[in-house]
Amino acid sequence: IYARFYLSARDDLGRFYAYLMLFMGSMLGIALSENIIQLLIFWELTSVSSFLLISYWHQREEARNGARMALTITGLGGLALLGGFILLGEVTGSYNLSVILASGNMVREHVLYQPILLLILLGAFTKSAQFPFHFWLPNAMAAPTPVSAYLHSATMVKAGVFLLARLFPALSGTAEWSWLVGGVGLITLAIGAYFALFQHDLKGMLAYSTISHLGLITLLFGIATPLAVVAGIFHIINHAIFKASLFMTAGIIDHETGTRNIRQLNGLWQYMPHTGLLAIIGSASMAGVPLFNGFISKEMFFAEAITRTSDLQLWWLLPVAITLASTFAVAYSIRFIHDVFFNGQAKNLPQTPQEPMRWMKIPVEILVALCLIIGIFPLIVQPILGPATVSALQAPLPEYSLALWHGLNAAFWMSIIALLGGGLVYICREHLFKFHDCIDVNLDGKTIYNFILDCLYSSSTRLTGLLNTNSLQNMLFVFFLFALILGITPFIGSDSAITGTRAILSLDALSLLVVIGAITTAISVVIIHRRRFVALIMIGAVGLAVALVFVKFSAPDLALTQLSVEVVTIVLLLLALYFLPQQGQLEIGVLRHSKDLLLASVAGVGATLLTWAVLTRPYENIASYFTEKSLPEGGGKNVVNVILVDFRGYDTLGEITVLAIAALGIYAMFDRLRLSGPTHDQDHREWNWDTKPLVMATFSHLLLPLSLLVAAFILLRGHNQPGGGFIAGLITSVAIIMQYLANGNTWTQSRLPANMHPLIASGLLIAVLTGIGSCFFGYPFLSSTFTHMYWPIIGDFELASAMIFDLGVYIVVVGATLLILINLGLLHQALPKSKNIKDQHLWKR
Amino acid sequence: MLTYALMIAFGLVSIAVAICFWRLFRGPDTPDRILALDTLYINTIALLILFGIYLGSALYFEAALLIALMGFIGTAALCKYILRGDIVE
Amino acid sequence: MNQLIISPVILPLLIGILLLFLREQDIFAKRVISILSLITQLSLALLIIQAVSHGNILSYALGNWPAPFGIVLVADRLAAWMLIITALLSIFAFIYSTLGTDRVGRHFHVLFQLQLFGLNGAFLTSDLFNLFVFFEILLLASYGLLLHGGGRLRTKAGLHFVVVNLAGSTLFLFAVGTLYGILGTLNMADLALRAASVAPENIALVRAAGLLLFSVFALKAALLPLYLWLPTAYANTSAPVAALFAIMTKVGAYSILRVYTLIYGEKAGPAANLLEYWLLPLALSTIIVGSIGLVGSKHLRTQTAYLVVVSVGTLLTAFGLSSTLGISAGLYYLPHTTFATGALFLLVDAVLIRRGDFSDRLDPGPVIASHHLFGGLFFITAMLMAGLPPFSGFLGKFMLIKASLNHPALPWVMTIVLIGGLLSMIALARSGSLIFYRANAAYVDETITKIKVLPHTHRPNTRELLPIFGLLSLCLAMTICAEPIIRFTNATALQLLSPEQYVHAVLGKRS
Amino acid sequence: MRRLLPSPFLTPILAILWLLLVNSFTIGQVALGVILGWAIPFFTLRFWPDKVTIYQPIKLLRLICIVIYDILIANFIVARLILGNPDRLKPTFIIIPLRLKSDIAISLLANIITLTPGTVSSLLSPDNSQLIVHALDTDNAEALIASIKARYEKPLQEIFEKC
Amino acid sequence: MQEYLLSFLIITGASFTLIGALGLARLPDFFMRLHGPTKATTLGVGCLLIASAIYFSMHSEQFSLHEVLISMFLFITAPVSAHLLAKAALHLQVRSLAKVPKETQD
Amino acid sequence: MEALISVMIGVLTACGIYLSLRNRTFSVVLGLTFLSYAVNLFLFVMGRLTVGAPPIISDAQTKYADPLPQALVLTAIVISFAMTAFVIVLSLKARADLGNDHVDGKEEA
Ligand code: NA
Ligand code: NA
Repeated sequence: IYARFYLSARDDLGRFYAYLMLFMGSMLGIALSENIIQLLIFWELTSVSSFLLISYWHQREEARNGARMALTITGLGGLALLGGFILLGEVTGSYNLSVILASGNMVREHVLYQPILLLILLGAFTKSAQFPFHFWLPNAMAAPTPVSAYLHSATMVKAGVFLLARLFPALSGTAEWSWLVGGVGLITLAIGAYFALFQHDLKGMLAYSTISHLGLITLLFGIATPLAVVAGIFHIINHAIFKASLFMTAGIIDHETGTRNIRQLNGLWQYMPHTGLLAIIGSASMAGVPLFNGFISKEMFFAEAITRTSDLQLWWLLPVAITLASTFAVAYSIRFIHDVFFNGQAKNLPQTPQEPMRWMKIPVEILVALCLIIGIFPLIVQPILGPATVSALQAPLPEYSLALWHGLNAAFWMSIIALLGGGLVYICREHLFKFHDCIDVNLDGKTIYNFILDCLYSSSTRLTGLLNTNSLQNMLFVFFLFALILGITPFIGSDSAITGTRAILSLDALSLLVVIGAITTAISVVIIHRRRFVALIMIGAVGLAVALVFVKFSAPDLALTQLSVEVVTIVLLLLALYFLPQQGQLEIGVLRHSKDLLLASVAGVGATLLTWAVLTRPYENIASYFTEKSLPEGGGKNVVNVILVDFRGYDTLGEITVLAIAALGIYAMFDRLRLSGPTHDQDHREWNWDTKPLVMATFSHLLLPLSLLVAAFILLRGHNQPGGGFIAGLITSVAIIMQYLANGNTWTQSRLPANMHPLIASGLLIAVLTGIGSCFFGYPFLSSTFTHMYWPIIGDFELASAMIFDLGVYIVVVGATLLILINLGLLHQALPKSKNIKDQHLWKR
Repeated sequence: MLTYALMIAFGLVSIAVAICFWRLFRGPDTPDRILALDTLYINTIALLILFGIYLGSALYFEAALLIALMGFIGTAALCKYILRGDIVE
Repeated sequence: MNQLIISPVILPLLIGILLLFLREQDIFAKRVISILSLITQLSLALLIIQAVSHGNILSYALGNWPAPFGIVLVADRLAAWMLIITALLSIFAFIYSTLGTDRVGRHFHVLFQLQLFGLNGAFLTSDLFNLFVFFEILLLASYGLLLHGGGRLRTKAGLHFVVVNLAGSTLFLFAVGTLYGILGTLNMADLALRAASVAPENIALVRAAGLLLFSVFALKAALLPLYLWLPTAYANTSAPVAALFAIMTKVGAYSILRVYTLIYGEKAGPAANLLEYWLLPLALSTIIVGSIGLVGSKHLRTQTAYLVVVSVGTLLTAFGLSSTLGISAGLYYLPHTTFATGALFLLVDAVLIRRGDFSDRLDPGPVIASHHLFGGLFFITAMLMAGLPPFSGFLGKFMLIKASLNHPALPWVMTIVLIGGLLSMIALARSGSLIFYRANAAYVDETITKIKVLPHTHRPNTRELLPIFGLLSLCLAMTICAEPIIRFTNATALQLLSPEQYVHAVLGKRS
Repeated sequence: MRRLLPSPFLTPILAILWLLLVNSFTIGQVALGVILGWAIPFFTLRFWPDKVTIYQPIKLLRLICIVIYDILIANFIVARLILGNPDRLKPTFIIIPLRLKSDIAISLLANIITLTPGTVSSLLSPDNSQLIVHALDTDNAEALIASIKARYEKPLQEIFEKC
Repeated sequence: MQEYLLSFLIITGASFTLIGALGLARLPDFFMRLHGPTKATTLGVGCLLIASAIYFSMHSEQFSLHEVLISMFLFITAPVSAHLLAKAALHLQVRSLAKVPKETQD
Repeated sequence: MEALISVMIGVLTACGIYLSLRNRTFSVVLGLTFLSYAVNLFLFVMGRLTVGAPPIISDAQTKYADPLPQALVLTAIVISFAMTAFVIVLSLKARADLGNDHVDGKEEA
């Protein structure tokens, strides 16, 4: 009701009420949860909905900041609570509250007690704005008033102390509990009261007072005597009532005057005496003036504080501290009334105040009435207090007396001292303000929070920048280093020798020569890698040496493949090099070079040792299966080929798909790719005039049918002899590349199918359909079959379905390689024809 | 007899291969290196043939055939690059 | 012979080929075929999950060659789970791409299908080398997709992504080679058998191979310190691709889970528990670094990319506990984080196109069209990502911490996971606040000249909202149906921790 | 005819080469060779810019024999030059004016020059009228030019160019 | 007898291969070096191929003539390679002992 | 012989790693090429070194080299070929988009 009138019409009420409902629902959920996980869920929901409520006026800077601060702090607590609850659940074996509460002793004796306690208290303290997390509450004040009122005085912050109360039987009764809960409560009580006095914002003052009162309640739970618990619960109720009324009053003042600055607000009594009266009663209750409900719980608190500490050495400290805190409480209560409603005339009010609408006051009136009623007839809360306490204590209700008058005991005197002292402090407030301003070193929680967050953001940004320099060199370095470390660790402490027991082959001079040649070439490439063209020539020699190794050690198929791939790769690199700088720049940084060199060397030694270790060990393998089954069941003599198209045809299907994807990806990259090549070579020499050397062109025409014949040969015999679809495909491509080299792009292009995609697709399709074909016969994918057809005259002619698969491979390879090469060639054509030879001459002159 | 001849032949071709490598490193000009690579290809064919006879296996024939083709394409592409930069122009 | 297992692999391949025959202009036909294919894949995944839901493991010998000689596909609970996650994610990512991403470059649809071919193949294979092949397929397709559309930053990020992964592929082969060189087989089940009885002098080699393999998987999964490629790559690609890539890091996580429960699991004899000292600390550090990156991001997309890093860390923390509960928690967390990051990538894209030149910079910008809708969606996604209750993210984290209870690393896991959650929350609250709350109509006036298309003209359309809502509702569904799902993930974890089932299914009598 | 058998000349050659390749002479392989020899020209003929006609096949055979003989000789000559003192060699570039017109003839000449004694054809002028040849060791350039023209160019002209 | 023939062919082939390479090593400028490999190696490889043809014709039930193909390839490609190399060298104006005719400088 | 091959693989690996750590795309491509040589050889020799026993069934032979690594290397060669082609074109695209051939697109002073 109150909210309806407070919020102006332009605000989106639906959203507001949705948030509010969510919030109230969650609070209710917390209160009613019988299961701690359920409780936790509602707990987090209150944090979230409070974030939404506080940030409701998100156009305001302080609303956004306050909301985020609240979410951060309570979120931190929520997560701590999650941890604490899980541990608690583990210790007690149940997430059920009743079980947990019943197993208090078990919890207290468990090794995990301390972490559980710390985590749960962290949750409770952050929620209840206990020191050092108190600062979010005042900053959450930017929210619309009724929300703040409801949220902060009555519910949200109480969730924390509610939790303390709820888990009291399970966790309390230890020294840690007393010191932590009591200590934090005491500090919060004192700090809250002290800061409340110096606030100039009405809501800020109320917020700090709330903090202070929460500290009081926490302290009561920390004292942990049954009566203190009773007092605590009683004060929860009392505080809810008077603080809500005060918040609403403050809201009314804000609404009517347009400001909440205490220094601006003066003498409102003449404009709104009714509201003033309500405020006086609320404040009096807050200050603990007799006849009001706040007095009674405070009285109980004083009493318990004395009882509890009388057996300690520093027994006088606690009562003195709380008396001092109460003094400040009284002082700010007086300030709230006197500075706002009296004390001269209002200055520069944005609006002329008047009594608010009737409906806005009614809720306040009811609350204030409650203050009075409980204050005078405390026993009426018995029906609420009793069961609440029983559930909190999980023990019979202690004897206590709720009465206005307990006689002239110490507690009473403390109340009196506080009241008088408070009056005195208020009178001397001007001096105190000065004093406060002097010592104000801005070390409040908000500053620290902001400092921490700023540090977090900036250091995160810096750290992230530091870690992720977005440098490929670093990424690769880290990767290689990581792999190296991981690869080495298993050998540390391993007592088995690197060299195994297998007999090794003797070395021959030719192999030594070829390998040394390859090694030297490789090292030379590293040394001269900036002279790119020369590096390419040398790479060719390394590739050749690798092919020779394949030949030497019984892998003719591999040698064929290596040779063809080598040449196609070099052609590709040459095509690309044209568009890149011919000469690499010198890379600066001795450190980087030596670091890389060291890593590379260690990795090289590692690879060497690994190879050596494996090669000198005998192993049992599955190879014999392939050599045995290849001919009778795979229908081919070339075991490698039968593996490729049959035993592991699935790999090959994947492999040609990779090739096809590469071609398609490259094709996609060429989209809108524009590059211009140099008009001169690296020595500033013009290019030669001869684009199509005649001799080469002629013989390339001649070689084409020959090469195709060879390709057909390699393709068809692959199943039984070295060869196969892949190599045949590369030969075909190379033959066509030869046409490109000799005759140029345009000429060759016009003689080839314009679109290679259908070719690739057909090849893949053939391969897949060959595989699927077997599915129709009830066999698994890629099952092969072969027949020997004894055709009249022609003779034995073997046809294996796997050979059709190989045909698919062939087509894909041709399609993919050509697609790549053609497009690379077209890259140049896509340019304006400015680097015509004639233009060059013109330009030179 | 044949074995000895093969051994001697392997030795001779090995020296040829070594020379090619030497020229490859030595240069001095780019065409020298290409020539060295081209010669290396041809020497490899020789090696493969010898190896085939040595093992009595015809399985290395295709490799030799392929080198004849591939070595040519490699050399041609490298030369074309020197001449024109854009090798498929 | 039951052809069910092969079908999710072959279908996208066939469709991809079919799409390749179509011309560039047939965009409508391509979309229809693609979406039909995706739906069929989902149905197939559902059929498979139904077929394995009783704990049986299906195997499929390709070419009718028995394991370990031929390649055998295996569908167990884990594989089925990954299939279904992939299918769901890809449907929504694809729908979003039809907003126009699919037509800004060439071959998007083909690459998309082939990406799925790679993914599904990787999840189903039981052969280590075949896994390599499918890794390459999915990587190459992902390179194509990553670069799709072009642009300066995308090219640079793509170059880094490609080169780093190529180095990874090389290492993969080194590891596979070593394993074959010592154990003489490639089938993972057979490897498991042989690794368990490996000769003492070979133990170090087998372990080294396993660790090399781990560094490859860690690279794909973007585990610390190998995550460096991820933020720029994910932040700079197109939204639907980034969303689809939400599953990519999970492939690495999947492989880690598969290989290290099967070959190097508890029962693997001398090679057992290989990752004991590696995975958990690295995963936890990944959470830390990811969270720091999250807080330190200056762009929303980078932030989302760091969320991927954090989620990888969390996921692998769960797997690193190597207990039934831990793996189960991870398996529950996996689809959650996949869907949520997917949704976030799409959402961020939807927001940034409405912010004109402000793009996804974390600066206050104009009030975007449908401000409340997107703000609300962002808020829910943020809650999902930060692990706030009552959503699936919370459940996942809850399960994770619960699983770590009996683990010696409990304090670390708990502290880091919780702080990671807090940092996510702080960072996302800040971003949301900057983008939605601090948005100001004034910015529109100031920068009206800069914004080419007035943001207000962008009305959200179905193809934009459906995927976001779809992915988010999957997360919600995961929350609501948490119980059966957790039952399933528990069963999956149990199945993974008793690898003899897998071995038996693959090798039959031999085991 | 043209459509069914695009290259009556190439088909048998390819078939023979096929038989050489497969290294076996069975009816099946002959059939396969013929099929390939018939099929490949369908694709490759478009790469042949102009039709090659051989007017005097006998002379072609004779030329081949001459060339093979010259190659043998050339090798021994070059071997001697290489093994001798390299400093005594007198390398020269010589320019051969060409009378040949057809591409195939010019190309063959260039190749033959390279294959034979101490000469490497180095450059063809843009209008195909001159061939620059590098000679490893020559005292009399004119004599060398004359011998090349007589020994190779003339037969080539007779074989490939209708006079 | 056949063995002697084979051995002779093999040694000759290998020798010529080596001589070609020696030319590569010993001759003073690029154009001269070009002569060695292009000629000597063709003959060297040619001899080896003939040896191979004889050997495999002897050792299997049928004639082995496919070596002819390699020779054919080489005889076509080696001169073209040499031609292109010379062309490239002229283009680059590499050091030459012979006087380079001005016609090459287009 | 085994030692020789091991050293060869080691040197190729080292060269590959060093080159791939350079800051120009072309060097990186060269490095990756070296790495693929190294790994192909490595994978191949995992079937151990056998001379004169190609895995092609014939009556004259009784022992065969392990054919499986050979088949794997074939697949690996094709895949690395596809990848190399892709990186080569990507480096061109990077050159076009970033304006230089630095791997991070920045030109050092
Ligand atoms: Na083959
Ligand atoms: Na089969």
